[in-house]
Amino acid sequence: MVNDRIGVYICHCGGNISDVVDVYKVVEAVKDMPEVAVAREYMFMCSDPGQKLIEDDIKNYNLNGVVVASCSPHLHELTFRGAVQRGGLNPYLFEQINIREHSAWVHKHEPEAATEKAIRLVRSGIAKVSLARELSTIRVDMEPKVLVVGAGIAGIRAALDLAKADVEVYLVEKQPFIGGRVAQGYGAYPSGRMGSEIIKELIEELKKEESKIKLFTNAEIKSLGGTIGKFHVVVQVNPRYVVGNCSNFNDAIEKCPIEVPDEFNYGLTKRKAIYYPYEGAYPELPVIDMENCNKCGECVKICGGAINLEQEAETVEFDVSTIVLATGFNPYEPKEGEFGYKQFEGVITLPVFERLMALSNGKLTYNGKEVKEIAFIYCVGSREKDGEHEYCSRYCCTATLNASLAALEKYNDLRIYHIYRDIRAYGKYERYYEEAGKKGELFLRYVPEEPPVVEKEGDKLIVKVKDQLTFGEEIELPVDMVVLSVGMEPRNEDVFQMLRVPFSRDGFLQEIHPKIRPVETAIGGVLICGTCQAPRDTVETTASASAVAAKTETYTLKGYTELEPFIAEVDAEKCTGCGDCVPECPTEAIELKEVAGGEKKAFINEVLCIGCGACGGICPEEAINLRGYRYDQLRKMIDAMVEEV
Amino acid sequence: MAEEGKAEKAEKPEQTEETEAKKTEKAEKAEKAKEKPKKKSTLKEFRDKTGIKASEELRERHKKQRQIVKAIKEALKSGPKTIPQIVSETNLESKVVTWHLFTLWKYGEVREVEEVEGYFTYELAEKSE
Amino acid sequence: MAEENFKPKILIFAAEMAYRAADMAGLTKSEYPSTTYIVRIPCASLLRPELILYAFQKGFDGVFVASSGPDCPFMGEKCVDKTAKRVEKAYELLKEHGIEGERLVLSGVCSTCVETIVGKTEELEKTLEELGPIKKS
Amino acid sequence: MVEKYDALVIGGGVAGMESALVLADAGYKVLLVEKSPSIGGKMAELSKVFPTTDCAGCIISPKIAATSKHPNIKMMTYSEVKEIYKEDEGKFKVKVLKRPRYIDEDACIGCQRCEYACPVLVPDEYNYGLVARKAAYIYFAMASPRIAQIDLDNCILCGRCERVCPTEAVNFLQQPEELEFEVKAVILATGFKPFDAALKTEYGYGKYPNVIHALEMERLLAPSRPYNAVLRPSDGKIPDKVAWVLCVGSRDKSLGNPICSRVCCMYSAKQAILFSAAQLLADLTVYYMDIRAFGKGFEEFYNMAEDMGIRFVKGKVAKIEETENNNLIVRVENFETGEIEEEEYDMVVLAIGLLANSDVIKVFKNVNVELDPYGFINQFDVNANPVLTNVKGVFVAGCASGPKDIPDSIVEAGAAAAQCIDYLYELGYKISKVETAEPEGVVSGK
Repeated sequence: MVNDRIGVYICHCGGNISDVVDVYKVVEAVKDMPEVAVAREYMFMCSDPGQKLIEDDIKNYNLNGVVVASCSPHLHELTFRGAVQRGGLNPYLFEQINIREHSAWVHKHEPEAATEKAIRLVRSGIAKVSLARELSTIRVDMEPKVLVVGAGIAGIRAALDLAKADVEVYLVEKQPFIGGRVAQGYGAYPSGRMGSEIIKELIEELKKEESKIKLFTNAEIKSLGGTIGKFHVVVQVNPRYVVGNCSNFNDAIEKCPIEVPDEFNYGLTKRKAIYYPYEGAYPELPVIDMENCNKCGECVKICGGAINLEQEAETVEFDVSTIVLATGFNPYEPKEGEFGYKQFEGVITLPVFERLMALSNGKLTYNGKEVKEIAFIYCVGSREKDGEHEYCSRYCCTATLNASLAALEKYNDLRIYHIYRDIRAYGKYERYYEEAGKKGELFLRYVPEEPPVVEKEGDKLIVKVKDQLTFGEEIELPVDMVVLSVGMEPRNEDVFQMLRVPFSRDGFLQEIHPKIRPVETAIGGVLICGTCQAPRDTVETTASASAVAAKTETYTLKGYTELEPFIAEVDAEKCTGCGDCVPECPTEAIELKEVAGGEKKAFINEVLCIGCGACGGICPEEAINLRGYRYDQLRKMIDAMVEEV
Repeated sequence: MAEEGKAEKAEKPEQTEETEAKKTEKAEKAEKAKEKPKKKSTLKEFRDKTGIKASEELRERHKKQRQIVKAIKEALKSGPKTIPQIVSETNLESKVVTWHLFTLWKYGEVREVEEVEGYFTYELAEKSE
Repeated sequence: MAEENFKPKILIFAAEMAYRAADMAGLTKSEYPSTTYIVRIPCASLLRPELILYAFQKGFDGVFVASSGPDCPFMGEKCVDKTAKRVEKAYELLKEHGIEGERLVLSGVCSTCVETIVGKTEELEKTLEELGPIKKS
Repeated sequence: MVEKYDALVIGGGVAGMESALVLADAGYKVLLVEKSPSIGGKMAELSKVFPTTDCAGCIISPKIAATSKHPNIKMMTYSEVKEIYKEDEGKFKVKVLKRPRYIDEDACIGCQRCEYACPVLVPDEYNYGLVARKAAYIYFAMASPRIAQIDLDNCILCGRCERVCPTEAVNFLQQPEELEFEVKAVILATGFKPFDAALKTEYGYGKYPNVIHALEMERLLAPSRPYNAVLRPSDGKIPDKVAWVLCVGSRDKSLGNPICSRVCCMYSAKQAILFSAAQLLADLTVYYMDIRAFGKGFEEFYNMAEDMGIRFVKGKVAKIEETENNNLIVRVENFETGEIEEEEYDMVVLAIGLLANSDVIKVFKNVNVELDPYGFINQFDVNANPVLTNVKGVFVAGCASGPKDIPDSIVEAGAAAAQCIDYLYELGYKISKVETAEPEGVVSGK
């Protein structure tokens, strides 16, 4: 059966296409093809009237196929399928042909060739649709169960929002405590509130939702499989060695004889082997760091049954319908010698400076010495045009200004220099820049070709800058401390590999489209928020976390979603039962079953089939076809493309 | 220059590409209209009821606009011209000519011809001839 | 045997990620030969060697199998092996039919690998220009 | 009977549409009220959008289409929310004024015959007055709803529109209507007000025709542009030397707006890139204070602009003067050389800032929605929950709470929907699976 009343629509895309491709000529070239009932061009096919055009034509011409030649199907395939469906036609009797990204834009200096190419591509689309069959989507139940990976501010926000809408949340955190980098920071801009305070409040809310949020700390995801609607998750919860409550934890911590650098404070202080990172940390139970514990038993003497030094890791398994990745970032770690880092004492990064502030009351001291003069160097590990990090890390300018102002307020007589490229205190954050200037902090501007140089002279660090604001004058600043305003680096978590989520060029996770589908990834049911997607501040992070919750709720409140019907099908007449396809399937969706007469045939499990088509590729008899990409369709497309224009 | 986009003109009142559906829809609506007695002019009723008339200022402005449009069309009758050429022929202010000319262009009464030394020339579309 | 004005016709079978790279090539306003035609497929493992041969028999001068490589959203790294097997078999078929193996290339293309998809296509075009048009059967 | 909705969304720009769509997709009934004749907001005026340079229309028009078609969204355009009383948690009484179009909305088929017949020329708001529209007109080509209206203030009452209308849709007797609704929650998505460039008198906007502002440049660059190319408004000349002046009405205390508008650096770089693609040899300069290319892919975009040969000069433009042939002399203090420089341009684009558009708070009659020091809706719990206002049940999204680019606005719109859903849940307004309508026409069988 051939669909022979096809409607063909060539989009101008407001000039994006029609500036290069002669859309009228394309219409002329296809309108008399035997399979075509009507062919038109239109300014914006994706617009309301453009879609209406399709709907009306389907009714008026009794169309049995539709081809739209416009932009990439990744943008508007769903849009047009909707229009086709509203017109009363099965939405899979439709093909979107890409003549924008794949023709007009890549051949803009060869309009004639681009037009010829467009004609061939459109003809291939007509060929494909002429052999298309009606398909129906596969409905997948969406139980209100979600895995949130990472319990920093993004993960907590997302978990809370979901739980409040009756979604069961599994919140998995690698660290023994939640709160991530916000808890570690000093003051959060623009509220000016302490990061740990903000986290504490969120934790209070979290406690109210205990029945719906299952929190696993000290936990890693061991395996992740499945697809949207049913991901199977295996979590290994590592032992905390503190298994119950005890009123004397503080004594136990004091008695612990082990002292190691405290990572929460970037080694500025020491902690015990049994510890809390900070007051009010959650969960409220301390943790024992077994790598450093010598099992002396002092803590057990005090807390007894609350501590079990022999506790073992546990494995938890569960199913969820969607996964939210909120795994955050790493602060850029400067190379040794980069602006004197790890070369001279007193050169530290911004996150370390923030902890130092949290720990130094009265006077700002570092390694026992009082700090009076500080130079902040901006864009360390960011905006490297031809380097590793071309991107701007967005938050560091304001974070640095915020920290310097906080320092000025907390300690007397500080002298502060900002050595910057552009101050990107965007939006309302301008006020930090303004205030820093007003308070007498000095700004010096450098260009990347001539970065500042940090040297050591006696007690002092010397920062040499060619200051652009004084038209290139060489200025030497003797300071006690150099703070490197480091950018954000993407992390690479095992879960990314397990899920195969795509990355952007900058190494952060890639959304489908920043404006159309900003929190979804190419992997169905896997959503992203916070700084695993891009550098962001807390405001933007929590907003994206809530947006992820909203997107998830559009599935879970409805209780189902629909999947593409592109799955493999077996032609039983051609199938010889050789079984080559069985091991070829990546999801074990094929099995050989005996049919009447003792013959064996391949059978495909529709729910397990993910639509790769590998089985079809291996079959010696062409007995398996992938719906939507059948071999007869592909052959006819090839025929159409080679035909002369 | 700038082959970046033949601009989208305002849609013509009667598109040649009119869809069948629209035609039917229109036909139906026209049919219905016929069934009813021809509707009275709401404008007349509005004028009678409210006594509102177009202000002197409005009418004056409209008159001026008509004169400008007429002068521009007159200037274009002898062949394609650039805006400065129209200006020197009509003695109108340059930005006034620009505004009216592009309004005519928007409504399909004028179209661009070619680039001549940094300006486009414009001619009357058939519709206006 | 290069002919004058010969513009080789190239067929690209673009799997999910490679298709995105081709989109990205458009977005970044890259340019590549205009006689290149892209057919969208979900995964390159779907390609039957016979289908590749068919494209040559119908008149394509070159075929570029642009797989998703290890980024394949369906089977990840396993895709590389499977696709390689299909293409190997296709080479055998080409040999049987007297078609030069250089006319067929395979490459994994990640979703942002604009340089790969553009570069490989240009390379293939050069090769084909040297080989000349395919003999139609 | 007063019509009831789960949520009222005020503002039909990209943020408002997104919030409404998410809520509607989740199964809630939404009332969307938009002041102007069409939904789409500022984004519907733009050319292409940074940093992906996809055309604004390609992104906004499907959202417009989805919003106007969604069975769970009631859309009211050319309408204004006049009063809101919060009677209880989850109970807001709303009065909406529906302004007359003098066109029967059900009858109008959007054929534009009235527009072509109308003899009156009026500066076209959609094109910032660069060309005219008629007194009877459709707001813009992709408008939704695509319905004509008559601008009675400029109408000479000639009656031609009424005579040519094929469906007798013209109705001069139409009256404003006041409608009452009850809603459970409110989302404020009223966007921003562009800075009035004329207030920066040193730059001569409004006095010199070839000094235009950035939104005008957007129109000139857009596919539905008012001229046949990017041309000077004074005489239609193809400009080959163009300057952009950043921070006009932003970061400027003397003009009452001390903050940065977040988008001007990037949209100026984008406009220069688009213009340069059309005019390869054009000489383009951007005068800036700091280049704030901070978002995902922005720095890379800025680098691309520089690599294309667009000149970025750190400097402060002190004054713009006009020459006899309508060229412009830009006097600038170059921060890199310390010199005062003068340079002549064909055209100057002022990168105007985004100001608060918060008049909407006046409609709340018995509760006070707080503003921040800059006049934007105050974000009550800005770090932990940026879409909350100080009034429970009232949320904010997009530029209503501060200047923002499109991706950030869209993300916030989703966040506002999430908080709204949580609020409705807290009050017990759950959407049960049974209640949810099947999506229209689920495909049946094979």
